[in-house]
Amino acid sequence: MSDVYTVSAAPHIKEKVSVSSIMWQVVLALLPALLVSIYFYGTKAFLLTLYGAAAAVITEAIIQKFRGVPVTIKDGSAVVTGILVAFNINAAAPWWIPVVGAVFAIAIGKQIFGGLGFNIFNPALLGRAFLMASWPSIMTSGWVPTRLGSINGLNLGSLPSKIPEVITSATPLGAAKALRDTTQVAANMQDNIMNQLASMDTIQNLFWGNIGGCLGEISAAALLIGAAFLAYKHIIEWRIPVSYIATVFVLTYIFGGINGLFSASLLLPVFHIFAGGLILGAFFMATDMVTSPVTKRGRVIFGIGCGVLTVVIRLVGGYPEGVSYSILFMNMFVPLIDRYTVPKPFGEVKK
Amino acid sequence: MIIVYSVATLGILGLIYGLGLAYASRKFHVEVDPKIEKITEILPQANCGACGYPGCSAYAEAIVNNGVDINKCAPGGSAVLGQISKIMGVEATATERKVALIHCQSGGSNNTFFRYKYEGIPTCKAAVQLSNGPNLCNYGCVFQNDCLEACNFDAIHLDENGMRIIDKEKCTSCGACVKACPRDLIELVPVKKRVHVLCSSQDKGAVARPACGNKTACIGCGLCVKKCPVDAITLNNNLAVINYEKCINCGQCADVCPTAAIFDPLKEVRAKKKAEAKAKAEAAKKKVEAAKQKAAEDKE
Amino acid sequence: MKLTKEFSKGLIKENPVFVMALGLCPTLAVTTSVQNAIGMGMAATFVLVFSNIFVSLVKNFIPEKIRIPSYIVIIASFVTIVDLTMNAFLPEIHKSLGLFIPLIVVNCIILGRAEAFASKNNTISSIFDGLGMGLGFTLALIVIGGIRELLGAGQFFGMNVMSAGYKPILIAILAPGAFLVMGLLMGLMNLTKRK
Amino acid sequence: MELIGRIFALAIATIFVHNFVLARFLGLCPYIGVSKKLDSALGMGMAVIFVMTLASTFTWLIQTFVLVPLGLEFLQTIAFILTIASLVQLVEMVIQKTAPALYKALGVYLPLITTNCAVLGVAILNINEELNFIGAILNGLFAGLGFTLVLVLMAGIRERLDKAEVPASMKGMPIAMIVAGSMALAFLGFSGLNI
Amino acid sequence: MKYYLKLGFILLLIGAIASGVLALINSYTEPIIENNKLKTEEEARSLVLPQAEIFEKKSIAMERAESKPDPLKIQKETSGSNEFVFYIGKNNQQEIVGYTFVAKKYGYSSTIETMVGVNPDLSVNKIKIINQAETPGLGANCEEESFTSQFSQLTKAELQVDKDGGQIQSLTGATISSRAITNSIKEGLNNIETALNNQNKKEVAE
Amino acid sequence: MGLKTFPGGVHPHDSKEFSKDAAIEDLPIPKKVVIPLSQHIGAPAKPLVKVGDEVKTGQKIAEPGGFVSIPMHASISGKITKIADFPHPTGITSLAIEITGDGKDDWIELYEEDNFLELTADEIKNRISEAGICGMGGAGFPTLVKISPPTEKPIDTVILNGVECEPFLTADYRLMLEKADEIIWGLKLLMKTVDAQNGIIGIEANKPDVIKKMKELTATEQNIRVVGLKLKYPQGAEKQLIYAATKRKVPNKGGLPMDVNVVVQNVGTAFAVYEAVRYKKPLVERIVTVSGSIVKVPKNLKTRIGTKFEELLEFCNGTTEDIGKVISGGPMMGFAIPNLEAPVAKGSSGLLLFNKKQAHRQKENTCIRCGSCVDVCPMNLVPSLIAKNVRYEDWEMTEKYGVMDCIKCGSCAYVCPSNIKLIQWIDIGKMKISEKNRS
Ligand SMILES: Cc1cc2nc3c(=O)[nH]c(=O)nc-3n(C[C@H](O)[C@H](O)[C@H](O)COP(=O)(O)O)c2cc1C
Ligand SMILES: Cc1cc2nc3c(=O)[nH]c(=O)nc-3n(C[C@H](O)[C@H](O)[C@H](O)COP(=O)(O)O)c2cc1C
Ligand SMILES: Cc1cc2nc3c(=O)[nH]c(=O)nc-3n(C[C@H](O)[C@H](O)[C@H](O)COP(=O)(O)O)c2cc1C
Ligand SMILES: Cc1cc2nc3c(=O)[nH]c(=O)nc-3n(C[C@H](O)[C@H](O)[C@H](O)CO)c2cc1C
Ligand code: SF4
Ligand code: SF4
Ligand code: SF4
Ligand code: SF4
Ligand code: FES
Repeated sequence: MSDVYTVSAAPHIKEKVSVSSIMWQVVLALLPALLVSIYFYGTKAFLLTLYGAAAAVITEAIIQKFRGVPVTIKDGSAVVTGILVAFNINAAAPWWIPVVGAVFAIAIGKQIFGGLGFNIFNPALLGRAFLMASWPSIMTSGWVPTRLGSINGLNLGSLPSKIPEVITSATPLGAAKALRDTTQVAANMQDNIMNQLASMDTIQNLFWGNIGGCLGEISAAALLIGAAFLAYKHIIEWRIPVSYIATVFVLTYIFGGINGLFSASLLLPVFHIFAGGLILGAFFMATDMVTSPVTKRGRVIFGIGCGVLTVVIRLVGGYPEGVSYSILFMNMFVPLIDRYTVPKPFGEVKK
Repeated sequence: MIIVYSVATLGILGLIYGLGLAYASRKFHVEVDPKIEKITEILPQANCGACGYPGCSAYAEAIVNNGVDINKCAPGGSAVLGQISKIMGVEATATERKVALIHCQSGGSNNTFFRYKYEGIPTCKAAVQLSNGPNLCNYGCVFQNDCLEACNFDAIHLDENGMRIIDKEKCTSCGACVKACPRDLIELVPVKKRVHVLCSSQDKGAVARPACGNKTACIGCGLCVKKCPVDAITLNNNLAVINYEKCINCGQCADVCPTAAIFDPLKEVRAKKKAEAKAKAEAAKKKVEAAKQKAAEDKE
Repeated sequence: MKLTKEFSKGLIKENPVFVMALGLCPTLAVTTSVQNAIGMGMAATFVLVFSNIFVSLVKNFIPEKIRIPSYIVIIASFVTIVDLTMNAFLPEIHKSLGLFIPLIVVNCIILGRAEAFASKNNTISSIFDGLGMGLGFTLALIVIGGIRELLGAGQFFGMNVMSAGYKPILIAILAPGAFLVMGLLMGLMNLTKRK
Repeated sequence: MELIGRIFALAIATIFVHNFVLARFLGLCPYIGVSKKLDSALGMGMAVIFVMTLASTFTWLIQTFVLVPLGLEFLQTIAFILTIASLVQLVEMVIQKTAPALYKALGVYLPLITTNCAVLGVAILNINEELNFIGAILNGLFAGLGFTLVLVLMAGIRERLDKAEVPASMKGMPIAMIVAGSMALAFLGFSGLNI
Repeated sequence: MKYYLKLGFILLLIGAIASGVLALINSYTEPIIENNKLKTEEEARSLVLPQAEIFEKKSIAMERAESKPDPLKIQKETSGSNEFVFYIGKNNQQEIVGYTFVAKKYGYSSTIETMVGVNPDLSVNKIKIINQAETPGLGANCEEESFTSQFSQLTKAELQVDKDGGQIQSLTGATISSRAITNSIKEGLNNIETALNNQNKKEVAE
Repeated sequence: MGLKTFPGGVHPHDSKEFSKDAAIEDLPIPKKVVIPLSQHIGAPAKPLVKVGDEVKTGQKIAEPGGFVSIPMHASISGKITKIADFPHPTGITSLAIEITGDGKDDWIELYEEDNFLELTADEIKNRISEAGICGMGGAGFPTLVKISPPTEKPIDTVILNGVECEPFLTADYRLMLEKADEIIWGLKLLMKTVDAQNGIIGIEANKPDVIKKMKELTATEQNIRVVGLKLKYPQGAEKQLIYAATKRKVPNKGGLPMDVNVVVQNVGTAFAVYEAVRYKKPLVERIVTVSGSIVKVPKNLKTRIGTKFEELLEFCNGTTEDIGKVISGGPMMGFAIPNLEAPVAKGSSGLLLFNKKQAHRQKENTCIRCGSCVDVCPMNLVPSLIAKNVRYEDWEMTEKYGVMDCIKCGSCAYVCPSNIKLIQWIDIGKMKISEKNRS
């Protein structure tokens, strides 16, 4: 046996990439966001993330044992899912929230479909949607101010009159949403607050992360560093994030103003891009390869679809934020998109 | 008053619909296969879609035209199943039952000689593509278990040596494994025939014998051909082939095969039977003799 | 002997919900609580039994061609009867079952049994068949409803049974939870069956 | 302009917010049964759209011009189901004769639709929600569209799952339920949508 | 042809029998159902305005109905949009002891109907949710006493949920439903006010 | 110098440093050769000799077995000792003629044409046909057939493929460096046979010296261009090369270069054409690269067709480590073979030896749908979905996703992070589909 050679099919050389190297690099790319979160929210942020990741890994191991398939927790994909579940929850959440979310994400979101590569829906987001539906009040209220004391990123001092609680205790997007309802915010205040939201001040806070919100989403800067790293490593591809963000930009510019079409300043779309989970979603979750299209055209369609839905939900939906639902919703279309965007083979003759 | 109205309304509705449909069914009548119609009628008309077809008539059509399984109607249950099988299955039961048989006794890592170490996708089809397969024998089983995967009835198992064993009870002789095996090792044989050539090598003996890790290659010596009392064996391309229509399960070929390529599971049974028969015969003989003696004695 | 068989087959072996996956809409829609489940189950059982009786009685007078429409009329009549009586005497349950009472008409289980069983068997066995199927249906509804109510509201039959600190998994009584609980239950059934 | 806005709002509401399958639990049997293949799902979807629109139209007319004037609302169920059943059968026969190609693509699904609660459901809902004639027709159309949307998505997903290592006990119906639950979760994103 | 006539006839017969039976049953149940309905309404009315013995129905045409028709429906022009119905509650002595009306507004996933009892000074006496299909566990909790009791004795101005700066504590996780109820009551009070003013004016004019 | 290229592709390390600077050496005449009758695409050749016959070097020993076929010639002089199944460099066994040499290397009469560039197209074709030339770039398509297109598809451009994009291989490189003039003459001859106005020599950017030299030599030629190509695999694949050099796209679904008025020939083929036309010398030898990090002295060897691989390795002093894998051809498309007994064929460009570690292939994981394979596929296919449909035996979808268009370049499998053996799956798919289409 020892002097028989190996025979395998071509190619006989292989690029040095593997699933686990990809996944651990994603974990690495998520670290800056985690650090910012720890800076603003304290060790609780770290603990919640740790619980999420640990619960994901343990669940994966248990289910794989039970199914009698190889245990693949070392490949890091469960860690990514666990971290992202935790990144999607409020810093005020009790410890069991990330745990339950991660367990659901791995068990129902991933393993039940056969494990890595077979799931249809983004497990982390399914976990979040599950938490949202089960404990909406924990998930959507009681935002914690950062250590610098900001929740909505607004410079409240610069606003003239007394501001209703819907604005003061809300995240930036929550405030933007409340603005659209005259029963909640007096009409004479709308413009004023809107201008404040779309000001450089607020946007700076959004960029650095001095806002209330889910653990992982607060700092656009930290997320962009991670995203740049992934892009450089060719782990994520530009199509989904770019088409996603561009769509949000265009649509919020057109429809985002409260006084009708095109009534917004150019800063409002920028506000919408940095606020909420858009950066996290566009670069880290919409790009989840398992649940996004494999074709290039398909990725653009996917990104645009996510963008449209995000804006619809933000502007007229029942929630302030629509990133997670829009990605989940587009996940359903992926099989169809894949099917109808098969690229033309090189040299395909036009009919 | 309400009663009058309601009776009238529903009656009129019923009449209109009934007449309309009756008229339409004449006007738009389309011929269909009577078999389909019959099965459609047997089916419960719940049109629930549980069978995976768009409605009862579609399922009936699929049964008749595409030979789909007849056990898919959930609401109908076993009663309907029986009735359909009466319509469809007359010919299915008539033939002799067959089971799959693998004509190779090698094909596990313990009893195989290797040409090379195979690293690739675990399918036989792919393995035979690479330099004639990882095992030294060009005709033998490459043990990547395509047949096992193909069997929908869980009829093929691996034994402790990694050899494929076919469960005669479970095998439905669907032939899926026959199609799956790229080495053409599998054949459907009548379940009553028990003596088989368990080798498919068409190499000459000098090549075949050393290549077989189980040392049971057919070397094409032809002894079995000569021995067979009913001329059921022929040599094709250095390989003995049994014609099962002629074979009488006598096992004489297996006795003469120098490499044990022919396998006779009945050997022991037969030996036992023979011994018994012999014992019986002897007993009988003794009896006769005793009787004779007695008679003789009596005479005396 | 035969009758008990007709009766018991619907409970487990040919359970219309778990095994045959029929009549899914009411199964999922009304099982937010055990109470609703029982109401729905009873209503369906009533219709099932009586339509089975009538179909088996009139089966010989009805020509082949209009078999289905006739059965539908019979079933629809019983459904309406249930609808009216429940509305009159059990207005609360009637309200929470809402739309799904008239929809019993199109529940595949009922037409299916009428066609597959009652139209071919005598009245007595038809009654037992209907009872069995109906109770099987009810049983399944109760199981699902029980789980959903327990998880989603921390209650069973309207009574609090979970400890005070329990934060109900709301999703269990929402639409997605219905599907998920149903899917997991079916998977569990398969798992126990193959073991 | 305002009318268009309201029609649009109705469309969004019926297709996404109160999706017939995922939020109202109507038409689950075909949703699970006919979603194994994309082609069949498309055919079924088209047929459902067609029938739902037609059924909405006719049942609304019957309710408004026959049942209500005569005070026969209690005959609603029976009259509607008869109407739908006959309508479907009629359409089926007409298509089969006049357009065999269309029949192959669409018509074969028609019988399945009679026992689809979504059709009777939309007919009754039109009345319960006091929609006017145009509203009823549109509601039927949009409900059908919503049904088709989720049916086709489901079929796409299940075709992909056919080629996945789903655990054996979850294969088939159970995993379809899980997918349905996940889809319903995703559709929750539209809840509270208000245009 | 004759065959088909026979078919039609049999179908007619079945239909006729069925409908006959149904009509019979209906004639029996209908009054009960009707009665039930009235009774529940009546009960609700007395519940929110226990002082009153008799209720007098009033309906006034509103110039511009404030309550937006349910945006998600293309509905028949039903009453309610252009007409405001309320009841005047009187005691044995024919004194006006208050008013009741049904407030309606679209909440999170359904139109929530609230029976409101109003004191003569136009503050809320008591409310009862009579119809809603909000999310169980969230909006559906609005039926609970702990929520509805908050409304007692509030005046129009005080009707506002906490998130909007008012004093009504909204249901956890269901601000939308809470807000809808609160605002619908407020609108109703407005309507009653206008209605009474009109009446007064009319009376003065007479 | 604007480098041209094609969409997609991968960047494996080119590993040419091992044998790049080794000048072509003659391998000693072997004692025994085994000449497979099927060294090309098309019908196998039919033997003209019997066991026991004496043959001279260059003597025709087998004639074409059909229209798409070529004759075979003895590559050494000696005696025919066997006509039987022998190992073939693609790993299978196939019918071959064994010649046991007499050590004399006794050639048939050669010939020298001085004005070979003046010959008529028909005469050139005739000599190419007689010499048994098939493509030496890998696929081994009979050259005569390529240069005899139907009249409705005139050829205006002949492209010489000097890309050699496979890592490790340097045979074409050395040939171009050492025999540049001859190759250009070969190109001219080829252009003449098809009456093409343009000649292009495509060379990858990692061979700057060759590009420079070729440019110098063709400086005065109006109609011959040297095109520098970006370093990217599979730059040398026919369709990709044509696109890079001319922006023409060969139609898929069985389209041929002649559909876009092009013929592509390997530089080795051009050299063989030159020798065949000028000297009437049959194709009995070729350059083979012997390389790999464990080969003691990697070399480029001029080798007689039919020489067993073990002799080549022996000439390179063997290996420094245990051999783990033997590859006939390049690492991306070559065949791993179970032993060193296979002979050099007309298309064998290399012999690579890997140690055990290099030989090992990771086990497959599940596809994570990362899309890397889609991004690199030069044919714009979706390899992951093709493989998946093959795995689950959905032949209809397999075909719909375009398996038959795959050129088996291996780029997809090279990049797959899950180690999916995409090519192997695709191969099965191709097999099944062609089976289906045949029946
Ligand atoms: C499944 C689901 C059902 C919901 N049902 C209701 C509801 O019935 N009533 C309501 O006001 N909000 C409902 N919501 C909306 C959210 O809870 C929303 O965040 C809330 O109304 C506003 O948050 P708050 O009350 O904590 O400020 C629902 C949300 C989800 C996910
Ligand atoms: C049936 C068939 C016919 C071909 N005919 C021609 C031809 O007429 N002209 C030509 O230039 N190449 C022809 N080819 C050759 C191919 O275009 C190509 O050169 C050959 O398959 C090897 O290419 P490769 O090494 O890139 O794989 C033909 C190939 C096949 C399979
Ligand atoms: C992926 C791939 C890579 C190839 N690389 C080369 C190459 O580097 N050099 C080459 O001469 N031929 C290469 N070929 C073969 C060419 O496609 C083509 O067959 C050849 O250039 C035609 O010339 P020939 O008939 O003279 O061999 C490659 C083919 C494929 C499919
Ligand atoms: C770029 C990238 C993004 C990812 N995003 C997610 C994500 O949003 N949610 C998640 O559960 N897993 C994510 N993963 C991890 C992994 O893909 C996930 O476990 C699979 O979806 C499970 O099949 C991501 C992985 C990569 C490489
Ligand atoms: S595949 Fe069919 S023939 Fe083969 S063993 Fe299984 S049941 Fe028997
Ligand atoms: S398919 Fe054939 S070669 Fe493969 S394991 Fe089965 S018997 Fe052996
Ligand atoms: S699919 Fe074929 S052509 Fe595309 S990269 Fe893979 S091997 Fe190359
Ligand atoms: S490169 Fe591999 S893992 Fe990525 S999509 Fe292709 S086959 Fe799947
Ligand atoms: S029960 Fe609704 S479609 Fe079957």
